[in-house]
Formats: sequence, C-alpha cells, structure tokens
Amino acid sequence: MGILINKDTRLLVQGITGAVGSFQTKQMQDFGTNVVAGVTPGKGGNTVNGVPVFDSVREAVDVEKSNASVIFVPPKFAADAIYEACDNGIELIVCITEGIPVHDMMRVCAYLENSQSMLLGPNGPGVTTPGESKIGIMPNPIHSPGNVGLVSRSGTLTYEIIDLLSKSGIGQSTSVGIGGDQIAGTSFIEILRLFEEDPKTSAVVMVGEIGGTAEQDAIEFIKQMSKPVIAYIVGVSAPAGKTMGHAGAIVSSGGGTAIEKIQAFESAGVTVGKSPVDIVRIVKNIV
Amino acid sequence: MGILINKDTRLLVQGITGAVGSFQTKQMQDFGTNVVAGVTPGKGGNTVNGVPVFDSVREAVDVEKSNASVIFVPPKFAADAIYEACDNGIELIVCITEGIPVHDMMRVCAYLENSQSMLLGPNGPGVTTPGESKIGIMPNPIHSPGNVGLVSRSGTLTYEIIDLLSKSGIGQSTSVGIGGDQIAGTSFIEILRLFEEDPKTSAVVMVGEIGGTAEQDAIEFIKQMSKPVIAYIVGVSAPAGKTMGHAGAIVSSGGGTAIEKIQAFESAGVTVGKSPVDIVRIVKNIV
Amino acid sequence: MMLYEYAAKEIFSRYGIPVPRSFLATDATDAGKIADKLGHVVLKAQVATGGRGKAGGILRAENKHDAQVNARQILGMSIKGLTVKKLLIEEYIKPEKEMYLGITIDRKARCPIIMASSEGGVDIEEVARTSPEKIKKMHIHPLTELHDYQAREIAIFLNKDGVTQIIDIIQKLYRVFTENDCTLAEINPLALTGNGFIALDAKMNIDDNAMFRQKFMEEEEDTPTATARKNGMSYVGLDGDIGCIVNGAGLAMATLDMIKYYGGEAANFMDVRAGANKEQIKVALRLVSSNIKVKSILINIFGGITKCDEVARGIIDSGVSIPIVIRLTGTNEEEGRRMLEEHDMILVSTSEEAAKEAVALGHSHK
Amino acid sequence: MMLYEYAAKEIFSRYGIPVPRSFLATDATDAGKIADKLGHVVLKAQVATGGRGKAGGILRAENKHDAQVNARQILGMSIKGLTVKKLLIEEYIKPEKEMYLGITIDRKARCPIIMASSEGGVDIEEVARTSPEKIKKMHIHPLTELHDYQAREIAIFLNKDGVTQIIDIIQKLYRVFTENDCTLAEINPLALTGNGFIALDAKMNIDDNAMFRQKFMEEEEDTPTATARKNGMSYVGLDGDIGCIVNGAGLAMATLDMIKYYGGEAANFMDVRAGANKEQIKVALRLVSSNIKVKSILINIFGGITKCDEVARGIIDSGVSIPIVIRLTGTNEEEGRRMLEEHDMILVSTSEEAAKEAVALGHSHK
Repeated sequence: MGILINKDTRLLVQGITGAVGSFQTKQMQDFGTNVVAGVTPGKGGNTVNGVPVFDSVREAVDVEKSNASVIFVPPKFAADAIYEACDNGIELIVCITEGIPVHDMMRVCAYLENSQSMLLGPNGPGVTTPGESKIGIMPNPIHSPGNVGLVSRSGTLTYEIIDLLSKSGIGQSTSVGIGGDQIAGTSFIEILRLFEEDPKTSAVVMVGEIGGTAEQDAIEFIKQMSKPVIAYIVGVSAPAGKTMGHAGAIVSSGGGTAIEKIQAFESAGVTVGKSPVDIVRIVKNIV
Repeated sequence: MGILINKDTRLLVQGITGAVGSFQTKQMQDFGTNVVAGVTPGKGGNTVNGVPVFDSVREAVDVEKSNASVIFVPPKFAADAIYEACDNGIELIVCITEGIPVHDMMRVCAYLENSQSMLLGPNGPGVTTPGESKIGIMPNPIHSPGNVGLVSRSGTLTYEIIDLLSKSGIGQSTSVGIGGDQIAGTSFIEILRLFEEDPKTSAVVMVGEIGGTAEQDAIEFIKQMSKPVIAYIVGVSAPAGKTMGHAGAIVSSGGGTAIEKIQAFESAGVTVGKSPVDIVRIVKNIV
Repeated sequence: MMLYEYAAKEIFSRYGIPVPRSFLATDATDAGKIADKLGHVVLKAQVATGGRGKAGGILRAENKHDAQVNARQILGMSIKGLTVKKLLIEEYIKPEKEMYLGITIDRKARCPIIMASSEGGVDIEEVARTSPEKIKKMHIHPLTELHDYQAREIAIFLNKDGVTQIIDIIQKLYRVFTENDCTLAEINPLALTGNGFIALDAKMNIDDNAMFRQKFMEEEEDTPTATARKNGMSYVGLDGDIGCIVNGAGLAMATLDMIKYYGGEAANFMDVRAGANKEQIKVALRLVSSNIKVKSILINIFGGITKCDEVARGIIDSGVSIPIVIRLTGTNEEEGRRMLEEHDMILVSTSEEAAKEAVALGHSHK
Repeated sequence: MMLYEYAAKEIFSRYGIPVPRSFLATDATDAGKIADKLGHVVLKAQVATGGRGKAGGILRAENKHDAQVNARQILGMSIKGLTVKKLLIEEYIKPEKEMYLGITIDRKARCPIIMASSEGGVDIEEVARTSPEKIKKMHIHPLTELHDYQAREIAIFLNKDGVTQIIDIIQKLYRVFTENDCTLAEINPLALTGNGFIALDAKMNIDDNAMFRQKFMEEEEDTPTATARKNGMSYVGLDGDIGCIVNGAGLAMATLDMIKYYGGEAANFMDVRAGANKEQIKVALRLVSSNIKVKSILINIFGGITKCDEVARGIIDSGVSIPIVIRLTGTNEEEGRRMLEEHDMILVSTSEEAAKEAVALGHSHK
C-alpha cells in the first residue's frame, strides 16, 4: 500500500470523453488502476473504455462510490471541476490541467483548506504507486515497486529519474508530482510527512526547481525526519525574471534561485544531487 | 471563573468614542470589566474614561494585548470590524450592533468558521459573568453570582429573567445572549456545551423565540447533557410572515412557530416554562 | 421588504432574465389602452403578499372591453388587508411546462440555498411536503460565487433540453439575489414556451437591514408599520384590543404571550428598541391608540439604556385618553414611577401583573 | 505578460486612479506637438521592463524643441535588449512626497499581498532589504474582498493626512489587480502633490494563464518567445551557443544545467510541452536555429504522451543544417531511433551524454 492511493482507490475521471482523458483512462486501466467512473456534462449514459460516464460528480459518487478524481478538463473549467469534486467529498483530487489562472487557484486553495479534500497539482503528472494504482499521466513502463519515495514539481524530469532508478534496480514506494504552477494544492512538506509515516518508504528523492520558496519551506521538516532525503534542484542556469516553462519556475527579484535553494539544503545537511544520474548514484549508496 | 470570560479578559471596545460605546464602556468598567483599549479610526491617541484609543485593532492588540472585543459600530461598518478583530487574533468577539445585513453575516460566519475567533451576536446583549467580567450592555444591577447558566436570543427579556432569578436568590454562573438576527455567530449548542463543561454551572435556562430551528437543533445535545435545561419560548401569539422586532423572529411558511418548538422540547422531555415567573419557579425547585 | 411583482420584474429584466411585456395601470381606462396594445393579457393586482390568484386578484382579458371590466373589479379590492391600487397588465403567455426556481437563505446552514422544482406555478412548500423528490436543493458557499457545476446540475434536473438557457437564468437570478440583498428571489412559475424559458411571476424579498445600501421605493407609506420603522421602532398589527408598547423584541413577544395566557388578545406587537426617548414613546402611543379597536394599552419597559423617566415623560405628554397599564423597571425607575403616580397612572411591578391588569381593563371597558 | 506603462495607465484611469495627462508618440514630430500642448513634460520609453530611467529612457523637456531632441534620443534605443518604438509624453508633475503601493501574489501564503512604503520612486526590493520598517505588508484573503480596515491601515501608514483618498486608490488598485488577473499591480511612485495623490508610474503584470478571459494587446509579435507561445511551446533566449529543445520544463532546466556543468552555455530554454507533434518540432527547430549564435542543437525527449517517432519525423523534415545531438526515449522509441539512424543523426542514450556531446560539438565548430 502506497501513500495517497492503493488498490482500493476508486477513481473518477473528470473530462473522460476528451482526447487526453480517454487516452489516459486506458493507460491507467492498463496499469491496474480501478477506474470506476467518468464525468462529462451532457455525455451521461455513455461509456469510455468500459467506464460509465455521468453528467455530474454527484452521480458518479452516488452510483460508483468514487473516492479519488483526476481532472483533464481545459483551464477555463478546471477550477469548477475541483470545486465539484471537493463539494462531493472526493478525498484526493489530482489536477493534471496546465494553464489554470493563478487567481482561480488562490481561491480554490483557500476553499479546499477547510474541506476534507486534498489536491495534487495543478499542472502535475499525478501519483503512482507501482503494483497498486496510478492516477495521472506518468508513463506506465518506467515504474517498479520498491522503497524509495519521490516527490517533484516537474513531469518528464521525474519520469527520467524514476526510469533511471528502476533501471538501477531501485524500486519506488510512491512517486508524486505536486505540480509546476506558482500555487500548488499540496506542498512538499505534506508529501514528505506521508513518506515519513509510510512503513514502505525508506528514503525520499525530492526534485525542486527555481521560483518561490517551497523547497526551503520544507527544510525544517526534513531535519526532523528519520528517513534520508536526497534533493535535486534544477534551474542553476536560469536567468532572473523569465518564466522557464512552468508558470511557477521564475526567479523574481525577491529570490527563488536554484543556488539559494541548493545552499539552503546543503547548509541544513541535506544531500543535493547534481543530475538525475548523480541522484540515482546517491540513492544507491543509501538503500 | 465563568464560561467565555473572566477577570483576566482584556477587553477592547470597537467604536469606543461613539455615544453608546463610551457610555457602555463606563458601565462595563463599573461592573469590574478590564477594559484595556478602544478603537476608533482617526481617533488614535485619545482616551475615553481612561481607556487608550487606537486607530486599529492591530495596535490595540500589539500594545494592550486585548483578547476579547465588543463592537458598537453602525451596521454599515460592523462586518468589517468583525473581520478586523478576527484577523488580529481576538478570541471572543461580541457584536452588539443591530441591523447588519444578512448577506454580510453569511460571509462573516463562513470566514470565522476557519479562524480561532468566536462571535457572540450580532444584535445581542453580550455576556456577563457576575463577580468577574461583563462584555456588552446587560444592565449592571440585575446580576448576582451563582450556579445557573442562561442563554438567550433576546435582550430585555433576558434581563427580566436574570432580575427575577437574582431577586429570588438564584445567582447566575454566566448569562449569554446569542443575538436576535437570522444568523448568529454562535449557536445555542455551543453555549450549552460550555455550560455542560463548566463546573460552576448546575442548571441552564434557555430562552428561545419564533423563527428558524436554532432551538430544535439543540435538542439532541440537551438530551445528552448531565445538567437540567429549562426552556422558555416566546412568540406563541405571533402571526406567520411578520418580523417581530428581531430580524430573526419570523415564522416563515417553512415553520419556526413557538408551538412547534415547545412541542419539540416537551416531547424530548425538556421542561418548558410559560413565563419569566414560571421559569424562576421551576429553577427554584431544581437548584 | 417584499417588492411588488412589477418592481421585481423590472429588476429581473435589467439582469437579462426574460419576462413578458407588461405595463402598469392605476385605472380601468389605462388598463383598456394597454390591453388594446398587447392583445390577450393578464391583469395582476400589485400587492406585496402571496395568494393573489385565490383572492381573485389575477384575471385574464382578451380585449379592451374585458380588460376595463376586470380592471374595475380588481382595483380597490382588498387582499389580506392590502388595498389594490396598481395593476400589472401583461401579455398572456401560454406555458408548455411550469417549473419553480428560487434562492433563499438557509438559517441553519448560514448560507444561500437554491431550490428548483420540476413542478411550478404551485405552492412550493406544498410540493416539498407532498413530493419532496420533485425538489432539488443546493447550498451556495457565501464566500464563493455559485459554482458553474451547481447551476448545471440544477438545469439538468429541471429540463435536460434547455440546459444552456436555464444555467444562464440561474446565474442571473443568483446575481439578483446577492447584488440586491435579497432574502428571497423567486421565479414561480418559470415557464417553458415555444420561445424558450420565461419568468411568468417574480418575487423578491429585500433584507430590511440592507436598506442603507439598496434603494427601493417604499410602496406603502401610511401604515403604522412604516411610520414605526421611520421612527426606529417596530410595529406589527394584530387582531386583538390591547395595545402594547414594549422595549425589546423578546420581552414584547413574551408580553403578548402573557396577555393571551390571561385570556386577552393583543392589538399589536410594538418594540420601541433600546434607548427610546420621549418623542419615540409619544409616536408609539399615538400609533397604538390610532387603532380604533384598542380598549386598553400595556406599556412594559425594562430600562437598561432606556431610561424610565424619559419614558414617563413621553407617556404624560402624549395625552392619550385610553386607559394605560404601566410596568416600568430599571434605569431611573424611581423618578419615572413618581412622575406617573402624580398623573394617576396605573402602575404595576411585573410583566405578569401588567398583562393580567390590561386584560381586566379591556374586559371592563367592553 | 508585462503591460507597457501607457496601457497600465489607461486601465488605472478607467478605474478612477488619478494619473497625469499624457499622449503616446512614435516619432519626434508628434512628441514635439504633444509637448507644445502639455508644456513641461516627461518623455518615457515604452518597453516592458524595469530600469528605464537608469538606461536613459526617461527624460524631461520644457518645450517643443527639447521634446523633439529628447524623443529622437530615446526612440530606437535598446533597453535590456528591447527596442524603444513608443514614447509616453506626460505632463511633468513635481511630487512633494513619493510613496510605494503594490499588490502581488505571495506564493507561500497562496494569496494576494499588498505592500506599501513611505519611500517610493525607488527599488522596493532594495528598501525591503535596507529599511524593512518602511514597508508594510498585508495578506488579502482570496475569498473575501480587501477588507476596509486593511485599506485604512495601509493608508494611515502611508500618510495620515490623506487617508480618504489613499483608501480610495488602494481599493481601486485592488480591483485592477483582481479583475485583470494581475500577478502584479504597482504604483511606484504614488506621489503626493498640491492636488492630492497621483500615480506617476504604473506597472501591471498579467497572468499568462488568464489570457483566455483577458483581452490585452500583445505588444511584441515577432520575438521567438511570442512565436513559441503561439505554437503552444515555451522559449526563453539565453546567451550561449547550444540550442536546446526539450519536452517538459523540469527536464529542460536540468538539461541546461548539465550543459553548464560540462562547460557549455545554452543559447535558449525551450519546452515543447507534452504531446508535441511533428509540426511543433519543426517550428521549434526553426526558432532555435534562427539564432545565429547557435553552433549545435540538443534535443532531449522523454516520451510519454509525446511520441518519439513523431519527434523524429519533425527533425528529419525540418532540414536544419546545424549539427544536432538527439536523446529520444519512451513511447515509440525504437521506431524514432530507427528513422533518425537512417538519416545519420547523432543519437545518445541519456541526458548527461547528450549534454556532454552537445558541448563537445559546439567546441569543435568554433
């Protein structure tokens, strides 16, 4: 059993009839995820790859008892999809959508704070627990079960590290993407806490990048952890004031450079890797 | 020590320089309340009856460590005064103001739900613990210390009952007004719970009226209480569809009649008094 | 405050909610002219209460002559004690289907609640009792707008085929509700016609506490309730013969209940609020005594901010000749009682005594 | 997206925030005419970056002739790589006092933050470092409006004597911020003059993600960044000579870092996003190779949704003659590699190898 999800997770796909939604539904099913329902307003009554489609999350929850949801709807409708999932008691909401306005996300996060729902993302690849379940878009073949937890702000870079870990014989307990936007539903700390409490996890790889202070904010918590954390921060060569792909990856005049982050980690005694290969080498020495 | 307040309560008066604010400040001081600060924007630097006046709650909290507040500002500014008290960490906010729009109060209550602040009122007389402290506008001479708790939606009717209790030799642990508006910051249940937990309280008088279901909502809790609750519901002779003074005292087509409330209490085994004198007679037999 | 239908429809129309074409008339001639222009019309009595149809305040007319006849019949009639002075003359629209859509406040949940029913044009409370499955309710979080998914869910519930237009109407009705400080904004019936959905009736209740920021025309200026409100007090007319003046709503209701308990019947509810001065007491006495049914008056004051001597001065100055029973206690009680005793007023000590005495006084004067 | 000053001031003005009278000019003749009308003026280069003053992009002129001379000097100059094409000619207003007022987003607190300083017209970050006591910050709850007490507290902090007008400006700036999806709305300096407070400069950054609901004119159409954005990709120009094309922002940054680690310097950041097709790859290659400094190109694709064969087709079709190092892995990897091998492309297996090879390739071509 991984953190966040497991074999019993009953997944709802919001935006299941879209091109990405239907493709990824198939991928998740192939991985072993229990996809129990889909929602696309106006498409209720259809099925996608054997999954019943409903007009509303309420119906999906009533009929199929979904307790987790993944969101593939366009940015314009994504905030509303999160509200709908939250109001219907979905415990884990994974938002893949990239490009949601930051003003929408500020409101959504304030709203979710007082709910029972946890939001992963937006603009993240989701969460995968090898051998149990996958929510999101991480490629199926890269994962292998094991004891290393992984939490990251990025997508493909995470896949690369997972892939290298697997190829080196190091399996993962759970891999989590918290998303590359300025504002994330879930912080590094919250995921690190789950890994710390998870008996299956023995070490954690944390992949950060420029922009904000989400990485530094986690340092005090990491110091108290019993498990080793290996950090990797990208964007050493990023100039100030430019958005590097991810909406959140921007060095503002107030700070947020990779160097600042790396120094903060190192002076707190956290090992920092130089590249994906370096990370895997360090992990291999530990586990 | 009473529920909600005691000798250590450091009271801030919002709207202290107004006619009502300054008059009631004097009354509270005479009662023994520790009034440590007042706020009226633009009047910072003055004093009212020896109490320093500040421009903002922030300053009052910084300088005088206020931990409770009473609000005497006009309806138009009252919601903002509550937000200001809440954002500055005031634990108990007593709003005397009558006439705050219900849309403002819906937002205020949703906001307070996720804070550390408790709101009494609006449109209530406040809270008095004889021998300790008084926040609000209950007349000073009527109280006497003792073991009967009192919680009510009204003002003068409460004074009358307190007065009769005192004159019959029955003292009060704490008397609380939750306010006569449609939407109250604190419910009967929350106050009943405090009385149940309070070692100084041995019985509770609960004064309700027509409108809404606040009284019925408390019944399940009352059934679980170890202490006797004596209820009094006014408005038996009120017609449907008319607002009886209090914004909240209206029998709508959906219910909320005094008869419904009295029957609900009686069928749950709660003693209901017929008049203030009757209430005092019942209490006298119990304590 | 409940708006007249025509005023509510003007607001709906401003927000883009479809309503029938209509004009206001205050006499039969005008009603005829309007009918001449609109053709088949409905004449609707404009009074701020429900049940107009049952009372005969809503009639159809297919031509000018019928409109004039019916207008004469409705104008001046009394519906629940309110005299009809205005008529809304509206084009008649035949609904294919009638639904209900309303937004009000859920006191317990402390937030707005949207209610919809596939059955409209009837009493929604009745539907709620008999066929609860025909009603869909959703809470709206006070700190966020109505979520799109909520409007969509309601729309799908009401009518699968008109979802886009119903969503639009729901979102506009919600804006009406919040921006006008409504305690109720209701479309009953929301009619489906060949030209889409249309609000055949419109009801808006405005929060009295929000009048400082909402500018609505007060319709009835001359009622005791309006006069009391203008003077910072609260008055509700009742059917009995004992006039009541009390400070505080709770104590006022308790006083009414005690009168009833002792076999009497109050003529009114009147709360003079905290801190009433001499002039307000005089206004209150004038209002209460202007009701010809009133045989005795009960004044019950528990002085806190309200000062007993001030109240006594108001009573003495009012010159009201109807017998008054007075209970005065609290701030400056002794001075107040002394003044009233000098004028031979009937003074009692408790609310109970006051009620008992007022009932006796009323009976003796019958 | 950062708005030009004149565009931000137009918006400020629409919301009722006082700004100086001004007109836009694109040549010296117009600048002279405007100065003739306004009198003593300031000429301000319109480019979407800070530090215009230090770069000589802001000059005063007291008459038509000086305005023309100064306009000629500023127009066409380059500020941080941006060519000045437009001038804002503004009446010169002498401030008695300069303050700072700005609203931005606090990522950690996940809410807007309002910042004010009694010291304006200077770099606010500098003030924050050297004199933090001169700055007041307040968080704004995302689900409520800016509270009145907050605006008041900021206003009292800024200037006790002009509280009412500053409150008004703060509330309007907050509306500008929320209604236009700003990530920054800033007045620096907010000047106190004989006629009250006025915004002498205006800065607005708009959330790129909100462009679907905000209609702002795109100012620079021809940059590689703009072209990439139009094609659903992300490009940032850098100073090196190794062109980069990567899918995923994190992997792209990691690739840049590895190039640097191996002694090279990237010419650009480029994220082709998930699911890039053949045409997008072609556009990406065209953009990257159009930079004359580029000596080698590194393509690093970790295929998930992105298909390796599709990428290979784009590379082959592009016809770019600059040497390319390619790392392709993931979905349809074998087919993609086979296609590229047929065209004698340099294929490597890992990101590290790719970086090392690209650096070597660049050096050998020097």
